[in-house]
Amino acid sequence: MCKYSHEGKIKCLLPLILLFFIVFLALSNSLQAQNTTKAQVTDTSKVQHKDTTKAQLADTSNDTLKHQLPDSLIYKKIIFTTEEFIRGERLFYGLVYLGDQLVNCAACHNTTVSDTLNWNPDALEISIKYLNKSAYDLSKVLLRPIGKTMKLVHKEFKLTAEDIVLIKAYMNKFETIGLKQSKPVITNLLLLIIAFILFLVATTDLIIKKIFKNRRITWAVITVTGVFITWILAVNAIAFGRSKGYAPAQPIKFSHAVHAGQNKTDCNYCHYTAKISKTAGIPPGSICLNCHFLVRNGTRSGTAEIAKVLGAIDQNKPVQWVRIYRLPDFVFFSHEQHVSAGGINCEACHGNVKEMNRLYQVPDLSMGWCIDCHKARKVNLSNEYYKTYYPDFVSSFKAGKIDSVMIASIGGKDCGKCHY
Amino acid sequence: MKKYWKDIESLKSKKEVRSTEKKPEENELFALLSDPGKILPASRRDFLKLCGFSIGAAALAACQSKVSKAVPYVIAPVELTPGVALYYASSYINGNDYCSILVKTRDGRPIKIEGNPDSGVTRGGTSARVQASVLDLYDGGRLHGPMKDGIPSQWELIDNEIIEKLNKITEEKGTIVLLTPTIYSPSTEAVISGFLKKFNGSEWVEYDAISYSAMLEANKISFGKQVIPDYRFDKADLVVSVGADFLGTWLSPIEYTKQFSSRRDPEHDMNWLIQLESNLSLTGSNADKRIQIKPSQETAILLNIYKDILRSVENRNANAPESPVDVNEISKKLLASKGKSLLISGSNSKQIQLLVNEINRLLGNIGETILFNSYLRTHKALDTSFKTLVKKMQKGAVNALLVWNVNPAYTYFDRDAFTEGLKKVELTVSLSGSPDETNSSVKYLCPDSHYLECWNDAEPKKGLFSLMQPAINQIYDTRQMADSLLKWTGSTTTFHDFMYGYWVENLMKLEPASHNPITFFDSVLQKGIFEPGTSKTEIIEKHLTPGILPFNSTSIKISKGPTEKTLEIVFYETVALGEGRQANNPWLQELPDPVTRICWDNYVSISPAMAKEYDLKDCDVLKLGETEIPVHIQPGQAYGTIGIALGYGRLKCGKVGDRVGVDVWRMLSAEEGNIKNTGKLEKIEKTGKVYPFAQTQTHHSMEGRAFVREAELKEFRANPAAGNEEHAYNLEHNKSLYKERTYPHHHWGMAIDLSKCTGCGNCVIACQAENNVPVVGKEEVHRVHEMHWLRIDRYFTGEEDNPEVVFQPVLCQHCQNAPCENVCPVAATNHSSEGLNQMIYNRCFGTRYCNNNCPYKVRRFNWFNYSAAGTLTGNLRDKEEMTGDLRRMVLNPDVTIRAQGVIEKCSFCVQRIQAAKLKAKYENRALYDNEIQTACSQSCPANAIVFGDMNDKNSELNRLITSGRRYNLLEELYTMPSVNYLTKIKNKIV
Amino acid sequence: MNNRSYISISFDDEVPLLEAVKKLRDNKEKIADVLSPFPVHGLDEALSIKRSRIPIVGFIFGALGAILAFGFQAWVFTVSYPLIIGGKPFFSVPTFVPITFEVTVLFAGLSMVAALLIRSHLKPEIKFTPVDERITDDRFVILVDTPDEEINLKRITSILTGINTVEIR
Amino acid sequence: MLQSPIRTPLIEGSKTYRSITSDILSPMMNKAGKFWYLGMTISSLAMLFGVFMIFWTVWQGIGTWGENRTVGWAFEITTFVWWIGIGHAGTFISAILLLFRQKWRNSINRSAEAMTIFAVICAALFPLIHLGRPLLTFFIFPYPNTRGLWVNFNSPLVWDVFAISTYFTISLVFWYVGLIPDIGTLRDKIKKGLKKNIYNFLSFGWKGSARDWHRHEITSIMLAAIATPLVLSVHSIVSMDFASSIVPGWHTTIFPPYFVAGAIFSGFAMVQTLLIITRKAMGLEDFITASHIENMNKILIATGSIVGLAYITEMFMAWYSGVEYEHYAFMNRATGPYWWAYMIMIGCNVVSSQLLWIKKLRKSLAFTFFLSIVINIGMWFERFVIIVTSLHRDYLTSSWTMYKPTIVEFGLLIGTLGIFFTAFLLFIRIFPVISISEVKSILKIGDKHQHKSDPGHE
Repeated sequence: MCKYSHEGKIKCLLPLILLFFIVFLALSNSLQAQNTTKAQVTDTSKVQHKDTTKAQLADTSNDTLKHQLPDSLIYKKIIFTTEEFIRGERLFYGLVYLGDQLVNCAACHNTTVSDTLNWNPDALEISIKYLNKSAYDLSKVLLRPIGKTMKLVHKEFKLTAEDIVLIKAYMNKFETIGLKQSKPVITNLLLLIIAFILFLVATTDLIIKKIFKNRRITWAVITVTGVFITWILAVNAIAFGRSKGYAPAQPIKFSHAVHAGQNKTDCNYCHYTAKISKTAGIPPGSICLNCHFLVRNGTRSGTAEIAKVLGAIDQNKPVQWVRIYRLPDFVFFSHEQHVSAGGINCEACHGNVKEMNRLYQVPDLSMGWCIDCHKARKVNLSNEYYKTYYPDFVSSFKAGKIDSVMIASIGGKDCGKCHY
Repeated sequence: MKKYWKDIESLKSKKEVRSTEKKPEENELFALLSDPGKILPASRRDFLKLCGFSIGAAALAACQSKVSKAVPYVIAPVELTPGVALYYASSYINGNDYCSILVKTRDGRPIKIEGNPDSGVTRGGTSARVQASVLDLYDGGRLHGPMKDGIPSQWELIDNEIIEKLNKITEEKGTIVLLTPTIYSPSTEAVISGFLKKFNGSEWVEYDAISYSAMLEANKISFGKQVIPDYRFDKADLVVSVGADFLGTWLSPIEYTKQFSSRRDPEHDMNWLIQLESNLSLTGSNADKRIQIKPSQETAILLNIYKDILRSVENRNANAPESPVDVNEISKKLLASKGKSLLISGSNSKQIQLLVNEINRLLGNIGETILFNSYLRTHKALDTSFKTLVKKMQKGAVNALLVWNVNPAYTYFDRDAFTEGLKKVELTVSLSGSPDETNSSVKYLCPDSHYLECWNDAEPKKGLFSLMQPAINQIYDTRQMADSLLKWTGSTTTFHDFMYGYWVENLMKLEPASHNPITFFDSVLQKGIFEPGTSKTEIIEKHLTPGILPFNSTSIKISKGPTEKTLEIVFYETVALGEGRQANNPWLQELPDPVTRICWDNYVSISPAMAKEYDLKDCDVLKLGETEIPVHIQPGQAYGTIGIALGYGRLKCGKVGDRVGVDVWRMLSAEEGNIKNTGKLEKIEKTGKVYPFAQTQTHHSMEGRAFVREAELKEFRANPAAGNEEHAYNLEHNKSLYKERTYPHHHWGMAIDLSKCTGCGNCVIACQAENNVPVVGKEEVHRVHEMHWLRIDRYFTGEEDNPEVVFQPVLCQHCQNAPCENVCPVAATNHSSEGLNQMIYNRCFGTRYCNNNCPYKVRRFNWFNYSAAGTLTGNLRDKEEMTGDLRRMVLNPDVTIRAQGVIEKCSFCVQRIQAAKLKAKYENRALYDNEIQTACSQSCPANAIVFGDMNDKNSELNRLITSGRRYNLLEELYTMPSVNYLTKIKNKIV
Repeated sequence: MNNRSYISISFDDEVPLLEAVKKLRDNKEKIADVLSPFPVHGLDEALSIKRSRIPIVGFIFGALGAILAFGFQAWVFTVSYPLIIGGKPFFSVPTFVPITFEVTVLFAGLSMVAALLIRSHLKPEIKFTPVDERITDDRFVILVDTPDEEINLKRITSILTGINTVEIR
Repeated sequence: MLQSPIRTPLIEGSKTYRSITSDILSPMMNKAGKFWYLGMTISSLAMLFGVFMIFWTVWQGIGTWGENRTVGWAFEITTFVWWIGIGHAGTFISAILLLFRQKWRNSINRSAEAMTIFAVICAALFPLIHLGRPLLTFFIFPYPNTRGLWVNFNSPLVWDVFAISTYFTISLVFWYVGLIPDIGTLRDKIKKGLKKNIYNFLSFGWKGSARDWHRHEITSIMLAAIATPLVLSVHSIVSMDFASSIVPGWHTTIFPPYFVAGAIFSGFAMVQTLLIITRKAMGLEDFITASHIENMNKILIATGSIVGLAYITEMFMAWYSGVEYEHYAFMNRATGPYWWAYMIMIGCNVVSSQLLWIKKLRKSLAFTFFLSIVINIGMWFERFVIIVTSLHRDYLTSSWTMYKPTIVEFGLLIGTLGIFFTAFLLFIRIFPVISISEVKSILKIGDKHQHKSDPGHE
């Protein structure tokens, strides 16, 4: 029998509150899927930019003066006080009231890494672009915009030359630090640790200390945390080394939704080796040029992103895409086999790419995923090859004894079909 | 560094470094292939970038969660599809070795050499050296660019200096000498003659380290032509070879193996081979009858044969000393197959070769088995001309010496004279592509490109042409020799253009049907060969009258038989290394010698009887003159002789080959101007040291077990299952408790004809190249850790002093009742529905139980981290640097690199099976017979290995496995292998 | 634990213990428990303890283990992922025997121990107060269930006269 | 059940229950002596050496061992089987002798069981580290995974995993169930402090109630009943690693009984080694008497003779089968390059154990101690002979080769000996080496107050 004192009640409630907290966190956490992916994205962009920055930063300090236009001394300014820096920052974030308008650069030009596709160039991209240019060049874009979209957005800014110099001075910061992570996330690890501590406390209490007189609560805590720990461990163990949903930021904001969806470009137009080679291939710059030789303006990104492609071709530097679909090298996978011989649609594995602005990995690419498909997919028995080597299947199919033959029945589950 | 194939990021960093020196031609690298006229300057880094482009090939990467990049081409080359292999017909030319080949490239990298079946010379066969040559391409030890006085320089600077000096020498009437091996490329010959014309007073000296000059001289006397004739082993019913290892190293072994093995078909046509020799050579081990002789006895033996034959053919008598061996049988047999026999000698003594010619003439073989229509052009050098050159050099009479691809400072017996002379030469230029002993003391290095980077042509036999085309751009800043010569001659054309012109001008007319030079050249390029037929034959008269023949048996000197105690040394080339050109090739170094099964070393072979007499054991170190060399007791070595291999002990060939074995070239000597391959030794001196060998087979007897089943032809003719009686017994008595599985759709299988297999080792290297088999190094082989998936077992039968030899290639037998499968706890090895025993490396965690339970011991365990594919770091065992960036280019991207701690084994080249099946499905058809060729079967020079579908009733494989000769290895275990052996039939009929 | 009171009778040897148990039972005293440092032979009959059903638990779980192990192996080899191994049929009974046996033993053994622990309320506890610290050494104690200590103490003392007790309280 | 009318007492000296308790518990209550610390130092150093060699093996690869293309298993599996064999005596003593009512076992079963557990731990180490990729050991367990793969139930190695883990679990549980009352004693003897708390925790609240004793005894006897076939099955299954293979010299049906006999033989030898030291060092001569040693020696004779018979049978069958490979394999054992190993095996196992027919030797402690070590060496060589000599010359003569162990392999053997003795030395300081309650129950055997019935058997 347990006597309920006031104190006892609080003691009983404490673990319940903690439990509730955990469940809440767990749920909210699982809703914002793919923490791990995010982390990866951030890393990439950081690494990617840092390299280039350092080299170029050195250039700037020496060359800034040379590149400046002589018409205004303001633009030549290279040394700033802390106050001026802060003003630059406030200007960038729209915290300075300029007459009747608020100009918030950060509203469109991300200063943090974002999950969603923002067609506007982010702060980092702009800062890189204007690193070797003077603030005067920047002022041209801000005060006298040319492009259609830009005209619409950069309307009648009342920025002074000093302001622009300060904005640029502030923006140069992104060169060195890169973009911030969007928001700090409580990782599952933290939750796991809390759960584990609770579990331990409850167990020890059950055996040794007996602070909580009501055994049921202790048992409930043990059960719930136990289930939670097992679940987290199992989920993470299964996802270990896999990257389902991986959607890294690409060097060019290329949208499959625009190309394959709206413009209805056939997958095989760009990924032309999918039918003839084991690899589907990333299209070479020359393929992009087929259209973008003429098409130089996009509806969303203006010219910025297309210019990157053209620039890469001009400079003869390949675009370094971040690879998404990746099988370990002990797996032999041939696109030709699946697309040409098997007649499988691209969507079967890659999902509805036509609706993806930012491409992400649809399947988990686990062996079970492969096998499940091999078990469920039918063989095209009209092929001469099968007629020659699988006459038994073909004849019983014709006789109506079987309605289909699955890949697995012709050796699609043999280990050595993929691993050699 | 080692991560090259793992991520493309490392590429990125490389590129950033490069950005300062960007070249506009970067993209045109592959244009080379479409536009043959252009040879582009490109650096090694460009090549590296190219390789990185194809993400498909980069699938060698391990599963790592870090970000990987996919870098496409900027402008995609038209002919190259990432992930699809391209084949280029080309030719392998390395010194005197020739082979017509197909080069398999993946994503711009040559990764495998296959034989070109269309060639009239090698007919689809290759040798281990040819197979391994692709690895030489990725040898980081090759010269990286032009050098002057050992300091890297620029082509333009060096060209100018050389041209200036050459002109000056010519003006001052000096002597310029071009020193090369035998050149049988017609275009190169034309370039050289242009060079000689341009620089008046220059000379061209050809020098072959392994000399056949006595033969050339003798043929000049006998037949009026200083050539090596076209030997036709396929036409000879009887081959008598006196010390000529024609299946292994003599003249043109690939061609001869093809010819010879075509006559080792007991069902149809079986020839007879008698070998008289001292060392147990590859040919000797395949002989039907092998007689051990000392080299000094050759003359006496041949004279006796001559005497017998002369008596019966021309009814004349000749003087002959007493024969050391009974030759009556040989003479009788030779006489019985007049016109269908062939007598050859491996000696480099003019009088012996004259004698051989005379006997062949008497037998009526000239024009039958010895032809001159398409004589062999790969050996043309005379020893005397080199000797003269050395003398001139010593006198200081040579002003400029241009050396290409010969290494007299290592291979010439009197190398001190050569190096001494070299110091007196004003201008010394080496055009060899790899560092060697000669070009280390040369002023200018103008490195030649690897043959896979070159344009060239060849005429290995008169009237049989072939082309060589680059399969990759220059990895290093090298330039091919002919281009250098053209440049120095003052020509502005490239060698490719020159060659094209030469072909259009001189060779197109041989093909009357062709009129358009471009289509003519392209069609030849596509096939790789141009064999316009032998319509314009030149017939050597069969019967020269005795009076005219400058041969007189009485003029033959018989050297006094050395005293019994004097030992005779026989120097020979090994099948793998030859004269040592490819000594820096780890594949070849690790290829066990077919007969001794030793790799990574040379040694003194002595007979067991002698070993007993001198109280020697295996691995004891002897002192011969100044060199110390270990002993290997070799059954079959003639008593009183010792054999030592040449081509070892190099000092400046690179990290792999340096100081491997002992250099014995100095022990050679010359006689009548011709370099003898024999020597004498007064006594054997023991040092008391012991030197362990890396030997892959240490037990040489079959212990009465029927691994290799043999029969004599006579028995076979009476009973096709002769020697194979057990097979029927086993078929009847082997029963399973379970219902036997069937493989009704495909059932892959193989047949290996032991009658044909010569044991040359080509398949071992072909397999190694195809399947990314690691190299483990000498110490590891010594610890019985070798990794070859396919090995050739060699057994001795009969007496210890005169054994018979049998070879048996053993690979995974793909048993239907595989013992290995039962015991693997994680099912990492199991059976496919097509009858393959599959090994899944990524599932394997290395209990080695399968290996224990494999009665054939064909499974190989990765004892250490040989391949840098494992998860642990800091434990790489790669002495031969096979995991370096460059060497890894040779890896086949379709085959997984195995990690440390994993079992691996033959897969029946499942990647090829799958590719062929895919192609058939894609083309909506059934497979053709022999469409699927494993690496070992494709290039077998003896056609001993046949692969196919055992269910296909019309296949060649089915014909073989239904023959009475078929049996399975250890069939009494009822493992039901898919590899079938055909009994070895020896022709012992007298 | 419950709050009922007991009379505890201590002995220093098992022989008087057995005699006492017999006498007490003859006198219809309720013996709640007998505590001893080692299993005293004959005590079970003297107390009429029913044979434990632990072996039955073991049998049931053993059978369960056997069925699970065999069924799992058969399912893996015939349904889940049949692999051709050494030319054997997918469903080959001899192969399954060793593991079936081992799992049977494991299930039976563990279940019996679990049953022992549960039935005897044996579990890891940090605080435990024994009736007498010498019970695990050389004391034998009979606990007599009694509603009224005073009266019973006398009665029991009288019953046990002649038997070599150490202490009655 | 027959009982001899006059029994010699199983415990010597005049003991009371109290003195039994204090005698047996004295190591736990007092400070350890010099020799204990010396032994601990030596064995932990050996253990550290072994740990380094394990690290070296895992990091560098199995190539650090002397194994090769032909001999895929050698030293490590030899040592594995040896330890597993040693691990058989404990359960044999507790289970089989319990079923056969050999009361004398009560003095020795505790330490024998502990020895079993430590030996199995040492043994289980080898299959783990002998893997080429030990980090992937989890592949061996049939757990649900995204690959949809299970394990190969055909493989004796999978059987091994099940057998050894079951054996280990059951042995551990059996041992612990037996320990519970004794831990209760310890708990009650220690007055207070952390030590008391720990023992309290470990004692599971044991109170010594008659019902608990009843269930305890039933459970013990039932565990013994299932452990008996288990103990026989484990080494049978280990022997199937060899027997179910195709290697000549391994592929023999005699292996299961032969291995079990060998295991008990070596296990008893190891028990002898340990007990002779323990009784001397801990002054337990009264509990582990000379007659215990003699009894075990009798078992040694019996099992040693069975082993000898097996050797002869093997040879005979090899000849009688007419299979040339078998024939050669056995000839090669006795006369091949490893003839010395075969001779050590015969000498140490068969010849030496026959000396025990002489009563004087059988009763001599010094001789028994010496012999027990000799037998252990002999049994190690038995496994070496079976594994290495069968493998190094199997079917294809071209693959024949020799095996030479390296320092790393010796290090692993030394390391496991270190682990074993470290664990045993800790054990004798932490838990009673003799089952107090069971010894108390047999105190009066040979006394006047003999009890007619046996526990749990009515």
